Amino acid sequence: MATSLIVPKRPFLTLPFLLPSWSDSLSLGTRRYQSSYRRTKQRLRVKPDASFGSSQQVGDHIIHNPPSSAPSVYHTPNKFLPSNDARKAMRTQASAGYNATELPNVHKVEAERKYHLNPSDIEEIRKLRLADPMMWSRHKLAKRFECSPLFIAMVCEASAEKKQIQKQVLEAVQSRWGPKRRMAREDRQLRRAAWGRDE
Amino acid sequence: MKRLQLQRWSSTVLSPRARTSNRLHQHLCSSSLRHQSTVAAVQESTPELKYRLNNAHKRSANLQYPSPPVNAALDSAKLASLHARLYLPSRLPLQTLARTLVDASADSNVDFNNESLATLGHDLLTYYTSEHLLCTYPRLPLSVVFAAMYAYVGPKTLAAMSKEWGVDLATLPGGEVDPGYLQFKRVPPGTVLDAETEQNGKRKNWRKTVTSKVVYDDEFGDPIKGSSNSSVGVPAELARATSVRALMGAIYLHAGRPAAKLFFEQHFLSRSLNISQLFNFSQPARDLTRLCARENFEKPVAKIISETGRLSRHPVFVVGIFSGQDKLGEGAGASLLEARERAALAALKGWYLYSPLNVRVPSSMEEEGASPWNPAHVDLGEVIS
Amino acid sequence: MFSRSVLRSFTSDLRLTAPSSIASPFTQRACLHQTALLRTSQQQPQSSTSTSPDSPLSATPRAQSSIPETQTGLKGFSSTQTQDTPQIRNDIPIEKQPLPPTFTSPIEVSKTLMEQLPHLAGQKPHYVVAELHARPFLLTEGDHVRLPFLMPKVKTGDILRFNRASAVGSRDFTLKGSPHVDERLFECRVRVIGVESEPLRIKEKTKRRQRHTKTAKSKHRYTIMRVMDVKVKSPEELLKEGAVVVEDKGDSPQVETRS
Amino acid sequence: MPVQGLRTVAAARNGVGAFILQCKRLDFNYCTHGGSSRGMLAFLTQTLPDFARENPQIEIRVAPRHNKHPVIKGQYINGKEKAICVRNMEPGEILKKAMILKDASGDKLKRTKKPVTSLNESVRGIWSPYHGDMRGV
Repeated sequence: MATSLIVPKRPFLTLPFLLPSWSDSLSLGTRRYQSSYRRTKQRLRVKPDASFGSSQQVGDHIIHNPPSSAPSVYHTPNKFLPSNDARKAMRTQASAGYNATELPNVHKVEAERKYHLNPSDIEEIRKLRLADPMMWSRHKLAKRFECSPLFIAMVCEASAEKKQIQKQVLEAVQSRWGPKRRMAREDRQLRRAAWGRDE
Repeated sequence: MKRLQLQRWSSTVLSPRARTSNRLHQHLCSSSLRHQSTVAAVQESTPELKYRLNNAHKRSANLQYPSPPVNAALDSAKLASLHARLYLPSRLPLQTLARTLVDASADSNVDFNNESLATLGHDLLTYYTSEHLLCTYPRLPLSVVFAAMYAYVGPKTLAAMSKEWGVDLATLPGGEVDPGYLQFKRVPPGTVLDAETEQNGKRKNWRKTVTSKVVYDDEFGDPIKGSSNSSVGVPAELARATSVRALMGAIYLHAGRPAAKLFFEQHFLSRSLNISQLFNFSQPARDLTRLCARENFEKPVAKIISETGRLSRHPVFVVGIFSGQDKLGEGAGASLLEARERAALAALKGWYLYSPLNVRVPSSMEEEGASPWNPAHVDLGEVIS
Repeated sequence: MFSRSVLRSFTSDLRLTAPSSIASPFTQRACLHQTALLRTSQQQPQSSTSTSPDSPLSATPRAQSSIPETQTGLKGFSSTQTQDTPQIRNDIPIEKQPLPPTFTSPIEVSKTLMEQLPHLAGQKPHYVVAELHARPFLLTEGDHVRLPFLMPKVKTGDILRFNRASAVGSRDFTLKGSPHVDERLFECRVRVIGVESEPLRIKEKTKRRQRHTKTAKSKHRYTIMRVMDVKVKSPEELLKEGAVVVEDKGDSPQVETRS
Repeated sequence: MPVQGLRTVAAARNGVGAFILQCKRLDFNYCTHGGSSRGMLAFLTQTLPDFARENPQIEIRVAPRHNKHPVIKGQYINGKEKAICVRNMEPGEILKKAMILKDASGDKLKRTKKPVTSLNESVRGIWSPYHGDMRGV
């Protein structure tokens, strides 16, 4: 996994919050309680980034120090810049520190698309689906014609009776939900809608 | 292009006392009058008393008018202070400022209400806003342009602005009211305001596309309402918005285009709006695939950049969307699906929120000594799926 | 920590944009205030401010009518303003003193800085770490600033220009000065929008074996400001203003690229 | 519909473009009879005309209020009112009080610790442990 590959660039000794603080252990004998305030303060005392310290250079100078934060949507990706934009030429050397080809995919690699079905097959799919909707479900049709269930849905539509039956089944299942499950499901839908607004 | 003689027109607005020559002097007179009427009240001298008595007579005589007479504007301390507070151009006389504060529901006479000025101001406002939006963010989808227009010059914003200017509402319009108050007829309590939308419900069904909104609807993407029945009254928000629009029109009429544009930039464009929060995507991943296909980029692929706690209760996945070697967007989420959706959304926003360097708007060419015009970036349009 | 440069820019602004933008009531006001300022400014001001009550009109020309004769009055006004130039004092630390104007020669920009500047200027938005009495304030456009003190000799509506900054930056790039960035490389204007005070603080002072309790009251007043713009000048603007490009002095690499 | 617009209202930033003085109106109340109004009466006749001329943005009202101490009241754009009692004060002191009311924003007095408040999102973003300063080994 990617996490195992990623380590902080700084050596451990420069990260003081990872080390046990010596002053704490020394004061243990004399003091009864460790002050939690002091402890947290000491742990949080992280040195500022080296680029923000005083540098030896004389005169005004510009440094390139990209922040450790999620990218902003106002900074158009290089690929999306039109060709006549001056920024496109400027941003050539920017590298992200990882190689895009080496990163793992979110989904498993999709099967190669075959495009092997011809109109007569599609006619048959439609016929089968209409003839016996209970027997020929999307998955079964997909298995038989070696395509994806999505393709079946694109090609044909279930009959009205089948839709009615499916609706009743869903209602029967939902009627057995308690308040907790119902609320959890509703919350999930609300969260899902919030993704689109980027909240 | 030939210059329009605004000066000549603006005098017609002030029909009773058309004095184009020295408005500044007029302005000074009005302010000094105000000082007399307020400060000198201490001394209680006889001419002062006479003056006040005269005033009282005038007030009762004014009762016959539906809105304050034109002369009353010069005596109003409220109006003079509003004029100074907004740093309005001194060419804009107090009488016109008073007229911008009279709604059509208070005075149905078009010579005395702000309806005509508001029409002009509304066109100016929407023109300046839309040219700003289209030049700054040339790839913005139309529905977001509508939303941004609404945020900049929508009635809610204008009403808020009028409140921030310190314009007070008159309880009831009338000739005896101080012209510094916004005069309009209030809606009686219990009136249903959205009665029209129910009637329009049928029409909405067959018009769903954004393109039809461009043709048929107003600049905020709302269906155009018929002329509202002003005898019933208007809500305060609408009356405030109309008066702000009328003020914009009045500035254009009296002080000219540069002043109007400056007023727009200082009061409207200076407000803060985060355009990236106006988007609401339903299927960002699909849109992004369409976009990449349209622009001949490689197919976008979602890849995990980093993750933590996959088997724990609170996992975090950081997923990037790559097209070839280039990263288009990045998102973090508690599930791979969520992270991927957010990454696709970030990539789409990155596309839509492109802003060219050194933005110039077409109306900047109207300034004197403007540098030659460079064509603005024009985009193909939004992704339709 | 403001400079006279603001006046220079004001006047240049005014000369460029022909509408002189000030109606006579305002000049009158300006003159009134000006006398008040001169009366009180016998002692050299620590932070030299450009106090001009009509500067909301002049820095960004207001929607005012153009009346040509006010131009002369304005010039006179600005010339009287430039009389009090800040001077270096020995009893105050140097970083708390106003910067003397350093405009005897045109700004010298190193070659690498000139090359890097489009990167910084092309990436919006910008922030500036402005220093005021040796205290850093991280500002972006439109921020509301409540200074921890009451700034003397400023009036509500004045525009000040912060000219001492330790860093000006965008998301990926930072322009650092040593210790301060040259004020001609950036613009940061703030407007004074008022004075606020804190709620009354009452501190009870007690002494041992005494029944009397002394109450100390304090109610400080603070100046409120609004940042009008934070802008990094682009190389073209700098060259137009007469910048001179010089070779680099140091041999150290100018770009500290972190992976 | 692929993308929809969400409607909001752009937030005001007084002072960025135009600046609007928050003090809308100043009411000066005095008593012709009482001794505590002596300074106020002098202020009204001598200083107030100049004050009003310097601040045309403020509507000024002068009204007698018999058998009471003199008061200055400031009305603000946010609808609040601030009042300062100016009994037995000299005209100079009263002018200072009037200036306090003029410069105030009308908000309730609050104790704040941070000097800068911002509507903008952070320029360099919020720090995240998953970004930056990392590299593959």
